[in-house]
Amino acid sequence: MDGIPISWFLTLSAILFALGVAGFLFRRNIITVFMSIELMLNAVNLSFITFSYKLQKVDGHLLAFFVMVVAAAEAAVGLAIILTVFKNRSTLNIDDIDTLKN
Amino acid sequence: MDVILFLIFATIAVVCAINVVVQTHPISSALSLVGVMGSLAVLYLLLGAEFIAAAQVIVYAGAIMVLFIFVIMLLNAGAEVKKGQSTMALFLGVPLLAGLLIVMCWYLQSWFPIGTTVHFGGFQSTAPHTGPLAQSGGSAHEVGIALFTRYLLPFEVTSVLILIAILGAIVLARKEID
Amino acid sequence: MNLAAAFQMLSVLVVPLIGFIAAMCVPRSRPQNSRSLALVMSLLAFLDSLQLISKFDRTQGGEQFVLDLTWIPSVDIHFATSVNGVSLWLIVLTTFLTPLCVLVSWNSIQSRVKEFYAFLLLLEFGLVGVFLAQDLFLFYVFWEVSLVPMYFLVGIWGHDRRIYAAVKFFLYTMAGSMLMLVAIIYLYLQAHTFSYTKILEMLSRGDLSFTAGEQMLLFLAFFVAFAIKVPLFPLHTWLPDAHVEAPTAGSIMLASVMLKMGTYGIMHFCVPLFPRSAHTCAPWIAVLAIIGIIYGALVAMVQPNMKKLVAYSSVSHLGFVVLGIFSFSQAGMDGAVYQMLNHGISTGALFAIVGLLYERRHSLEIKDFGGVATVAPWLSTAFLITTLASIGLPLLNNFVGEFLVLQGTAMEHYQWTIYASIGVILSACYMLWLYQRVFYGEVNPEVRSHISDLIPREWAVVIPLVVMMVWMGVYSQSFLPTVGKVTALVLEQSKINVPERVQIHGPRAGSMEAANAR
Amino acid sequence: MQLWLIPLLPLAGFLINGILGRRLPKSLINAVAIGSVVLSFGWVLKTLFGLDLNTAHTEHYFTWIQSGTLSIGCDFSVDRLTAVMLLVVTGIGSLIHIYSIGYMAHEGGYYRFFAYLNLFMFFMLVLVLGANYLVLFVGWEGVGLCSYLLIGFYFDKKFATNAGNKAFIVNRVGDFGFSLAMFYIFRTFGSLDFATVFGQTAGASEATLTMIGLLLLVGACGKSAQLPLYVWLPDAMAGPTPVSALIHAATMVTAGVYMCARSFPIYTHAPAAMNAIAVVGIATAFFAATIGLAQTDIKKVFAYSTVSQLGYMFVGVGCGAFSAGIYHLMTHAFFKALLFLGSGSVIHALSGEQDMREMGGLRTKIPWTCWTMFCASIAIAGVPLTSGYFSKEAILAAANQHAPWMFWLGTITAGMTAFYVFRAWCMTFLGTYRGHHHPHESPPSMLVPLAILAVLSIAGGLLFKIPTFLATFFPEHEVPEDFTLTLIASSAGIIGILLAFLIYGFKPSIADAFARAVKPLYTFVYNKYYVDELYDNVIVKPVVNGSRVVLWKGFDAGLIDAIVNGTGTRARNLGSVLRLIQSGNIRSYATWVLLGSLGVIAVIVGIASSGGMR
Amino acid sequence: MHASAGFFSPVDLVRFLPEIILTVVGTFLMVLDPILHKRSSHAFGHLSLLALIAAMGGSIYAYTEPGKSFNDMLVVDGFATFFRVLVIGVGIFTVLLSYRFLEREDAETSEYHALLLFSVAGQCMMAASNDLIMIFIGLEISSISSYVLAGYLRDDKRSSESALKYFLLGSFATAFFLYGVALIYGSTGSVNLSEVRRIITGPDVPSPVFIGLAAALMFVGLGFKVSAAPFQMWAPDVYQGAPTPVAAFLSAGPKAAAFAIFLRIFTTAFEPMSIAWQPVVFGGAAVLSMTIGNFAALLQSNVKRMLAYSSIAHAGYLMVALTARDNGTPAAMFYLVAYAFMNIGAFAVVAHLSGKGERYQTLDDFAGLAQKQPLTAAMLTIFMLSLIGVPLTGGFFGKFYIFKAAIESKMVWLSVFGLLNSAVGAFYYLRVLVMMYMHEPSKASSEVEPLPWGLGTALVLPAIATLFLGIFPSWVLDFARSATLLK
Repeated sequence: MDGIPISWFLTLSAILFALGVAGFLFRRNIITVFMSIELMLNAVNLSFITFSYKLQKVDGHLLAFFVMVVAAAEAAVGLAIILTVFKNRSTLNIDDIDTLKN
Repeated sequence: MDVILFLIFATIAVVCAINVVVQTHPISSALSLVGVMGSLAVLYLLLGAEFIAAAQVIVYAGAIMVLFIFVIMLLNAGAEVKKGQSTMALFLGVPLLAGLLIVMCWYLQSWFPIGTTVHFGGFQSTAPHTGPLAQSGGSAHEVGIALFTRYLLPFEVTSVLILIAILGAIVLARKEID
Repeated sequence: MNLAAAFQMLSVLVVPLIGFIAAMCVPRSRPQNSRSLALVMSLLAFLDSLQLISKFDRTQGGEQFVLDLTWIPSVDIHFATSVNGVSLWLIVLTTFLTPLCVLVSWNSIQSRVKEFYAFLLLLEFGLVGVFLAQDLFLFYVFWEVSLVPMYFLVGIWGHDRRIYAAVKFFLYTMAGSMLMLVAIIYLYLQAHTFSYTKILEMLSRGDLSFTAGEQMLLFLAFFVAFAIKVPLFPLHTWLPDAHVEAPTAGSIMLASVMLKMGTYGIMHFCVPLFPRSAHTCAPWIAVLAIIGIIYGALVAMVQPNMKKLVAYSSVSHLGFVVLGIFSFSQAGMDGAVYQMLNHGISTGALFAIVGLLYERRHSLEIKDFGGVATVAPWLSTAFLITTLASIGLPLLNNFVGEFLVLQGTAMEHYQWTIYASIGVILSACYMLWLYQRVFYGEVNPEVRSHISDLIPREWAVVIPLVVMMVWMGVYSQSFLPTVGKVTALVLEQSKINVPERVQIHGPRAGSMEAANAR
Repeated sequence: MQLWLIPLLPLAGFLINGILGRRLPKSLINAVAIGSVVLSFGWVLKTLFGLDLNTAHTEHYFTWIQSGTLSIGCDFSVDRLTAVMLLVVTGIGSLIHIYSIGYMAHEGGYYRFFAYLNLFMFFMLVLVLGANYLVLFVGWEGVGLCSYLLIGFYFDKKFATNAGNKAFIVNRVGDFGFSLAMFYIFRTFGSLDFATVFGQTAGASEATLTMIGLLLLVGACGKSAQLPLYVWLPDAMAGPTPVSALIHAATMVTAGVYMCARSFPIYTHAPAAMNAIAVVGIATAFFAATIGLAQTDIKKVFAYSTVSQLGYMFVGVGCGAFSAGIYHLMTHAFFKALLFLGSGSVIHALSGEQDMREMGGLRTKIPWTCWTMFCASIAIAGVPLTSGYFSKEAILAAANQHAPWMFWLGTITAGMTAFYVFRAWCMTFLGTYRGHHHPHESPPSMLVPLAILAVLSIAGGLLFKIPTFLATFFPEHEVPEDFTLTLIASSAGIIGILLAFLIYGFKPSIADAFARAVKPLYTFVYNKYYVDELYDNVIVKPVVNGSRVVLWKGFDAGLIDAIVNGTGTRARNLGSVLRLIQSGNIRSYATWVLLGSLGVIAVIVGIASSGGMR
Repeated sequence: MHASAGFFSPVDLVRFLPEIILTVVGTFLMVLDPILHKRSSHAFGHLSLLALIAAMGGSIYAYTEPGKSFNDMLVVDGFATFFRVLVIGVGIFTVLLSYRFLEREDAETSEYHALLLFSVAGQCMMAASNDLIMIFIGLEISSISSYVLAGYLRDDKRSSESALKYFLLGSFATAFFLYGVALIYGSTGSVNLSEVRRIITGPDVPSPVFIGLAAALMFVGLGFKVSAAPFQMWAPDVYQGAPTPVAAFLSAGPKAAAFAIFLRIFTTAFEPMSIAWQPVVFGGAAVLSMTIGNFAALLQSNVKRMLAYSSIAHAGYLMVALTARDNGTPAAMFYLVAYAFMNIGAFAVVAHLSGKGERYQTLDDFAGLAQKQPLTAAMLTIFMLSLIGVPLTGGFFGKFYIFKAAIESKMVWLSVFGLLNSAVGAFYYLRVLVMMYMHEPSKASSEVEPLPWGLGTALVLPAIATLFLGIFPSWVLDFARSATLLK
């Protein structure tokens, strides 16, 4: 086989994205949920890089780079938010954070 | 060769990703996530994205995940306790997710049938050679040039983003750090 | 454009608005000032409207005092107002009743006096605006604007279930007017103008035409909005609630003027704009109107509450108006307009006097009264005259209207008249029964201790109303000629695009037709 | 000739007394009330003498209602028929006004009474003078109003106000017919003016005219208390007695007869309608007379008698003997007014007692009343040469020509009439006094009118030969004189009188025995055949209860409002379902996001790919 | 394009002026924090107010040099300027709202205002971006600062929960958006909107299905930001938990910016492709949003939550405008302005009434406000009437204009549905009026403090603006119409 079909990368990306979504939906620990988001972002990055290869343009790398920066920023703020939540409620179970409803 | 490499690391990535989802202890999830990121870095290299691969390892697997693990440790988060709430997520989520996945895969497969295939070193810089080695299209050089020309504005603006992140973290977590 | 005349017209609109703003500025601690201010401003508006009458050219049927200013140029919305022989009287009715409402509320409103009068004046502004507007958008604006003060009048100063009633009133009307808004926009997009007169011109020239289905939907959208306001059976259930709960002034304005917005709208907009649909729907609407006439009267008969009784009687009376309009005869339309004015006067008076009774006895339940005639003869006399007007006794105003409506209907559809006339019988039943139970009989001790006869301020309310009842009943020529010119135009317009319609036949032809039918 | 002055004088009296009356002394009230009516009477006389009555004299004042081709003027007109009516109304009216001074002297609301009476005079005169149907209708409704007000004069009495309402509402049923007739007339002829309409009747189709005629008859039945709308009149006796005399005997109730006679050009072209009038009339006459046989309230007797006599007038009109009908209208006004005034005098004497079983032997105590009433009684019984004799004979003769069975029924009725009138007279004046009041004779203000009316009752028929006066007015065919018929009819009356004397004058026990013998029938008749109860149970109660239960509670509140409020409830229900979704759980929210995204993807991709297939 | 130049021209800086001002002052505030004493906490507010006003001036000044800059990353056109001014305006009112709030809650002021300025800067960027990556970064700047602002009262359970929900779900939705961006990049080879449009309209049309897939994913992300159904779930919880001035800000600023992006991407960049499915998707979202928003709001007793549902409903109306595509663009723009005013005003009253610790937020707490503070009640009345859509208010004209556009685009059914829905909506807005005017004063309204100047301004100005927009809408309308997108 001459090289790897592009679609394999993209499919991998889709699978990882889906797993990220699954993690968001099924995990109860807030931190794990948050990590699932990171997983989704990684999946997207893979798509960017793959498309970049296909198009033979570097732009995709830049996009992936910016995504990383954003992910980093989100991580910092997100974890800080998780800290305050934990401080207020002493729990990391996402199902317990449901006082605001209806 | 490329195919085998891809298959190995793709498998690792998927298995680790599944592990992220199924592990109940956040530390295990975090470590699995590091695994995903690592194997992705390899795939990036395969795609000629040298700079991003490096950044992936340093920034993502390194910095960000360390931050995660710090917080997990700080909060002394244990294995999650299963409470039978929100079964809806499960009942609706699984089929939906399967649906999403199938749709995506179907379209991706059908839209990129054979076309270009990926092989290592298949993405070369079009810029004139300036060094001894043939430059990859995703080298730090190429990325750097793009970053400071075409993507100057986003690049500058991300600094604001970082600033906000710092500010936000300070605002929210100050008491704990005091 | 005659600027001086237009200014005259505008001042009728603006004076209440100024009054509203001024009333808002009066200090809360001086309720007396609010009252006086409201009285002065409403009287000013009334005098203005009298000026309007005097400057009105009675020989003309069309719009007068035409004013057309661009308001929102980007959407071609104009501040276009004018007066015709019908709206003139409705405006005068509004300005005539407002001072009376001020007087009626003089003592009965003791809380938040300032706001009360402010809202009353705002209401007057909105109502006058509705009758002036010649731009569909502007019309809609005033239509809705008049809703708000009434909502507050009912909701703040009403009785026990005022909130339910106010909200019901608001939502009912709102639901209907939303449909109208869609229709107005649709019309605009077809005609590229909101100007009612221009649209009519385009229709008559054939520059603008609708498919039958389109026209029907547009007609219904307008009609439902108006029918809710009228209210036409079976869209009437907001009315009894709103009336019962409203303060006296609110009931008066609601019954006397606001309901006319609906019938005015039907006549001024629905029929000329969508004549074919109007003709197509006429039998159905007439059936509803007749059901309303009889149904309203029957239900009124069994009401234990005075205001509710009067409210249902309004359903009945307004049925005549709708019937008259959809008879598509000159007499029927004239009668409909006249009946609008009559109902305004006589039902206004009914509510005013019921309000006076409430002020004394603090009850609206009929069973709490009895023998009032013994202790308050003049009050009873006033109510009697109003009752008689309301049941259509000749020489009082309603008779003329009812007669014209029924006669007009009879010219075109004799069988409708037969059913509608039953309403005339029933109106005597419920009103006289009411009168008997409230005013006649042994004096109940509660009544004796609470109810006193009219005081001068109340005389000032009652006398103008009674005078108007007699005037309008005896000498309708003061009013009808201008009305007739307008209705003739409306009839003319309603014939456009109605090729299949048989030409309106004169009396002789009618007799031949009737003779042949037998 | 200023016809307007005739009704306007009483109106002025009404306004003065009505507005200022409470503060005026009684003498001034009397002066205004009686003055206005008497002046009006005078003006009528002056006018009539100054006019050539062979043609109608019409005056137009102003246009009352105008709309397109419809134009109705406020017009008055005078012709021979009007002249008769004017004289009867103002003449009898004046007498009764005078009578009322005495009768009402001790009643509360004195000014109110006279104001109402004046108002009544106004409307009655408008009715009579009106030159078109609508003006006639003004008077028609107006007299109804006054009737309502005066029946309910004692407004603190429930039965009085009930009777007032009943009168008004039943009249409204009649007016329903009348107004429909007007609409039809206008629809057909394009006018409501008598002159215009009657000028065109010859050309109109019989069916149309029959229709109009029948509708007018409905109106007349209401106002003139004919079957089946007569029920209000007996109850109307709740009003003061002068009212019964003036309105419910002499004038207002005859308006139906007047209106039918006035509309003769329509009726003459619609024989079926005329026949209907005659049938209604004779049926009413007989039916009411039977009820009158068993009544014990003196005024009730005369009330049913009035209904019955009005039936005669209808027979007259219906048989084409219009002038006979009017003739009887006039003579009836004399003797029935007298009967009522006389009974009023009795009641006055007995301080309000109306039950004849509590009377008796008053002949000596109130002789004036007794003998004036005797005059009236023989007049109504049709004793030859009295006024009633002439008019009744004329009607019966016409009836015989029209349909002999009507004559026979009419004759039997005449016998019954004589019987119950004399029954009443005997029970009141003969025998011994059974009550416990102290009877006293009435004041002169009451007795003078009684006396005048007594003269008129006896001699009125001879003095005023109405058929002759109206001969040129109505197109009547000559009714041949038939002495046999006259004999039969008058002997029926005399037999009735004798029978009454026999039973009630000498042996009252016979009556009781007879009543006991036919107890069920007696009770049935005594209770007026339970017609009121029938109407009450068949019409009034079902309508009222149906309105309350079915329409108001059921339809209005139960259905429409339930739908309206139900919409609100359903909206809230939908809201609460939506609230359930909002569980506060992040993961479930995410699931919804996922669901939504899949939905959006499905839609977009679906549409895009179907576009792509194209 | 002369993209080869690595640097930028002064014109580029002018076109980026508002963002520069905002970020510089934001940073400056952080620096200043240790220097200025906490007591003079108002100083930060004044400063950020000045910055915002300057930025507004800047954005107008930038419009004197319209065009694209920074290698097509940024575009300054009427549309961008319109939204820049709008979001900055929202920022100004938020600052005014926050004075008393921060004082009352004893919260840090410098960071708050800095974050606010950054957030506004992010929204300005979104409004002026011509490139998906810039849009993404602007979105993140705006969002991340909003997350922090939502959780600003870190000791408050509700606030932190609100922040967490907003953050997690926001990031989740952003990931979808990003995936969409990736697919666009893959199919067109560019993330520049002008470029994307050129390619889509050009000869080598990429697969519409693929673009559609990308568009769908981006719709998820943006739909989330504007709280359109079915991505609206977060809004009630977040608005309720967030500090009231922040909720006011969230309901107006980010929403407006996200709608700007919606318009840029869907009605401009994707135009030839989106014609087919836009009515269905947007129409569907509109119907769902209006229904869910209005019906769920019927039962709310918490006013903030009710306003959140109302904002969902209003997103639905805006979606109607988007469904109408070109006709609807100016309508949507006008509506966003009107909505911003009335919504901020409404939240301002809530902020005023709720008292320390935001205790009083329920409908019952509004009882009798009209007796205690007639002016406040009158202002809220204007806002509520405007939200209902009663004429002579901005809300009415906005609705009118939107539904006009919809009917123009032959979507009568959608208009009828929408307008009937707004009649339903009238019910819950009326409940507020009922409470204020028709009931006896509650504890909350009895204790309410006199209106402070900042809040007062944030009440009176929007009220005036609401009326102004209702009576003389031409101003804004004409600008919105002339500010159609650069294609």
